[in-house]
Amino acid sequence: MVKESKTIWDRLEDIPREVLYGILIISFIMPMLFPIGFPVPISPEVQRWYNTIDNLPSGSVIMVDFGYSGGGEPELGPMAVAVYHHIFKKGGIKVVAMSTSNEGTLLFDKAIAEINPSQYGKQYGVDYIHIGYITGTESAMAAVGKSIRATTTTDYKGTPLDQYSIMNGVNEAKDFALLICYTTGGDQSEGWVRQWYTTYQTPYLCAVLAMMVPTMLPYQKAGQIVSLVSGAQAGQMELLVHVPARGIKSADVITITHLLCIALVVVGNIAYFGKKFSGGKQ
Amino acid sequence: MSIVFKRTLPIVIVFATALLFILEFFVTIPGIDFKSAATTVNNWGIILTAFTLAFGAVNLFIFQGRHILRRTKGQWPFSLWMLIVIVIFIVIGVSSGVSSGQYTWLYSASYFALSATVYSSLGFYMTSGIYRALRAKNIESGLLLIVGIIALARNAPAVAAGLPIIIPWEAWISAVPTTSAQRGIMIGAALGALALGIRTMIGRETGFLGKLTEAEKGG
Amino acid sequence: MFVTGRIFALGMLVVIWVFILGGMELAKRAMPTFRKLAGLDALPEMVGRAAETGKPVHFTTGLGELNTNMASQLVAGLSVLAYVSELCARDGVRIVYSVYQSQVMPLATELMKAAYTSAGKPEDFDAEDQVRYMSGEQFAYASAVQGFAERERPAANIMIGPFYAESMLFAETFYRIGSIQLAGTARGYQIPFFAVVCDYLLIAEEIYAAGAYLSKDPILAGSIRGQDVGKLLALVMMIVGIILTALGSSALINLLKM
Amino acid sequence: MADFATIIQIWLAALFTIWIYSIAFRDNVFFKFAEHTFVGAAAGHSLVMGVDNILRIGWGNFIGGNYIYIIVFVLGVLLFTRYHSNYYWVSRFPLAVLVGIGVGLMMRTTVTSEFIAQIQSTAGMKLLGVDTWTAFSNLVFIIITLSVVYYFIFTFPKVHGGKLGIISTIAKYGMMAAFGYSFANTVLSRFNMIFGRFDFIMNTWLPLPYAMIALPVALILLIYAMIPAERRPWPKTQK
Repeated sequence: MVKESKTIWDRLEDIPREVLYGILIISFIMPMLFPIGFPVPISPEVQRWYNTIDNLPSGSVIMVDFGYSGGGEPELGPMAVAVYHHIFKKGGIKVVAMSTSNEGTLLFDKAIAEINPSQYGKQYGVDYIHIGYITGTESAMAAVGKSIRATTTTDYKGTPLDQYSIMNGVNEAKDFALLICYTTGGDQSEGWVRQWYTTYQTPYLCAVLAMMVPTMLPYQKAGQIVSLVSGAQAGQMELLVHVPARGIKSADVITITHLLCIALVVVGNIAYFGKKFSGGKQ
Repeated sequence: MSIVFKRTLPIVIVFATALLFILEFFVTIPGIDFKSAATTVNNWGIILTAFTLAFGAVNLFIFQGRHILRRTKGQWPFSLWMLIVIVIFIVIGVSSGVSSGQYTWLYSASYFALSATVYSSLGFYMTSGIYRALRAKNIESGLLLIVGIIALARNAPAVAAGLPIIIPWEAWISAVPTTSAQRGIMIGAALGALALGIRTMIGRETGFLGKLTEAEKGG
Repeated sequence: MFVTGRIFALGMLVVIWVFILGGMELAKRAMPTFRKLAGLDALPEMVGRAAETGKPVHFTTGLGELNTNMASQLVAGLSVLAYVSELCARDGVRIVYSVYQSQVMPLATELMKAAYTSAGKPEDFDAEDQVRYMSGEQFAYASAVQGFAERERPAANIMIGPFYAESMLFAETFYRIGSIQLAGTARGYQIPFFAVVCDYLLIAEEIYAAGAYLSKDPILAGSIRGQDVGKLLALVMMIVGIILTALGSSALINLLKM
Repeated sequence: MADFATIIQIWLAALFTIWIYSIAFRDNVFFKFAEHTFVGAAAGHSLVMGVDNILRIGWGNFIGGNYIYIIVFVLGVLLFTRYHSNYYWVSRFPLAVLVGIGVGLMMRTTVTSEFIAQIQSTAGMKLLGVDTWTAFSNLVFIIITLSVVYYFIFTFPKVHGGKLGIISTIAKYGMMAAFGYSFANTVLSRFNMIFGRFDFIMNTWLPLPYAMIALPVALILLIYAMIPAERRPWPKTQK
């Protein structure tokens, strides 16, 4: 076997993955150690989401699905928190939450601890509530749409729903002015279109992982979703609501690491074409 | 008789249940209360699904239990640990409840951290994938690459702020080619899902029956 | 009697039902002909390359179980496995199938044995070496497959079935070791990774078509025929609707809203 | 200062995070430990949430006077006959109810939300009476949607023959652009998740006492665990 001498292009193409990972880790850590404070432009979908909530008449009731799993918390958690801030700041809106993800109730507790609703004078059971994780995903959505009390008689802590004033006169999909879903699963984001929008025409705001946005776009185009945002846009929501938190903090890191990706694509292609044109074909 | 009972009856149940939900949605027949029937069955389904949530743990007990009994080299201590973790979760979760402080502690210390990390670790592979594989080999991959770079640039908040020209580009890519291609795929997939539903209802898709005996396969 | 706003939908459901059942009935009499699938056409070439280099072919059907809604993707993957096994048996190439679902093992062994038999080389099939149970856990499975890839450096890698987060991992690993790759999945989130990395691609519904075509199962092929008629109907409705909209009429849209 | 239980929780979460990340470099025993913990925790958590639903919803309905729920409990228990080698078929009856609900709920709405609504939205796109740019965008949109639907027609080979092949080419270009967009978005998602973990390590764990010392120790141990046993400087393994 003849040992071929490696050209510079070969070497460039064969950078060990450990080196690539090392560079990636550094580009995550550096902006965290030395924050730059890059600007963040607001995109139209986030603005539309904000306006939808802003235009809700006082006394409206919203259904919120904590449908994300712990894996997606870094992305969707900040969005959920920012939107709660907005709703509580605006006032006069009741928020009933449920979960189609089995981690939802625990993540709800995390979000509420971050929001601290008492700073807005909001109380559990009066202004907001969580009726628990309900199994079955689409079956759960359909069941709750028909009748909450026929599905579950208690909140997530096991206290009967009728002991909470927020639940007075709230029992089915028609009682809700708006549906919000935060999710890491296509079954959830699409399920709500099928089980609530298609059945009851409830206006629907949907926040998903950025990677899920493309498959959800046709629903937005067809008017089945009022606004479709990715959790990665939480920073923009925080800016609109004036409660800067985790979302905005990631802006520097995301910028630097994305620039790294673009650089990697460019270098990778230079190596590829360099090899091709220097006659290094196999 | 036996095959009818074991194989045909479940399919009849599937058909009848599915039909109930379809009828409830589309028609109203005076004198027949589809809605309350469907509501009841729907709520039954939720409880039944709750029972199925135990399958994962039972499967692991059976499968990992085998490793432990056989003392599979390099594996059985891990299998044992896995079963211990399951037991810890069950004991704390059932005895003190899922909204208790103890359970929240357990969840945050293990499952939450682990699942967040496991899924994020794919970001590393993506980086080397981007470096090695995102190549303009032909028109198709070139298109993918150009769109990918524009979207990457737009997703970096500061790049979008400093180079605002890419904001409308990305918006167009998202609203026109991406949405339209996804819509085409969606229409096809909807027909596929409906066809699957129909095959299931008429007993031509029997995966849910589990293992079939030779006689049942012939049926 | 009928709920307003849902009448057209009910009608459509009935029409699709008729298409699918009709397709199945017709397929029992004569199998429909399929269009060329670029991905499938590449298979003989991929196996041929493995024969030249003397390296194995690797096959995986991803995750998912036979008793869930991922079953149809898994079944499609297994149909392709049977076909590739026959190609490999004929060219004297070793094919290794990495198994995730223990319940699939006996089924896959049967399929591959039958393929080797129909190629006239039943003695070449070594079930223990060629049908390998890697693990029933996602990342353990992924790292076992990665380990296999790095040790044996297969000339070709074929991935068809329901893939999850491990898709990128597989595609990147096999790319790095220089395997020529064919990948297909109907799980929308994973298709982009395969599109980026793999040489040949079966996009979404194409894997069902590939499975039905190769298995010659009249139920599956007929079902696809029925769906195709549904797609033609969708195309006609969209084109008519666009023309009517351009002419200022919303007749079709009103009909759809019925 | 956080209480002791919280400190332990943070330490555990931090170590698990580092151990899981180590797989990106090489397989090792710490990763294996963390992974098995993950799988066990997922199964345990899922079971616990199932019990929560059975008690909170099922039992709640039962003692609320809905005695018919006793049937559901029996059916639920019957689901577990799937593990019995002779009576596995009994589990098919409750499973059939579940499958029937799923299929019914899916079919009745999919036909509207993913088929008719999409056709309707495409059919309503204007090519005339709008500005040139919108008309152009709508035209591109319509062409790609139609050609992608066309691309997935399999059993009429004639529609793809000859010059008509161009339609499939357009469809492929459209889909490739869509995949490029999805790919970039996935990068964003995954990087956001990595940021979440790094943020936790750097701003929650490292400020704790001794964490700064523990981090390098943990990393050295990890690197050691990644070296194959026979090549480790210590302990020497016999060949």
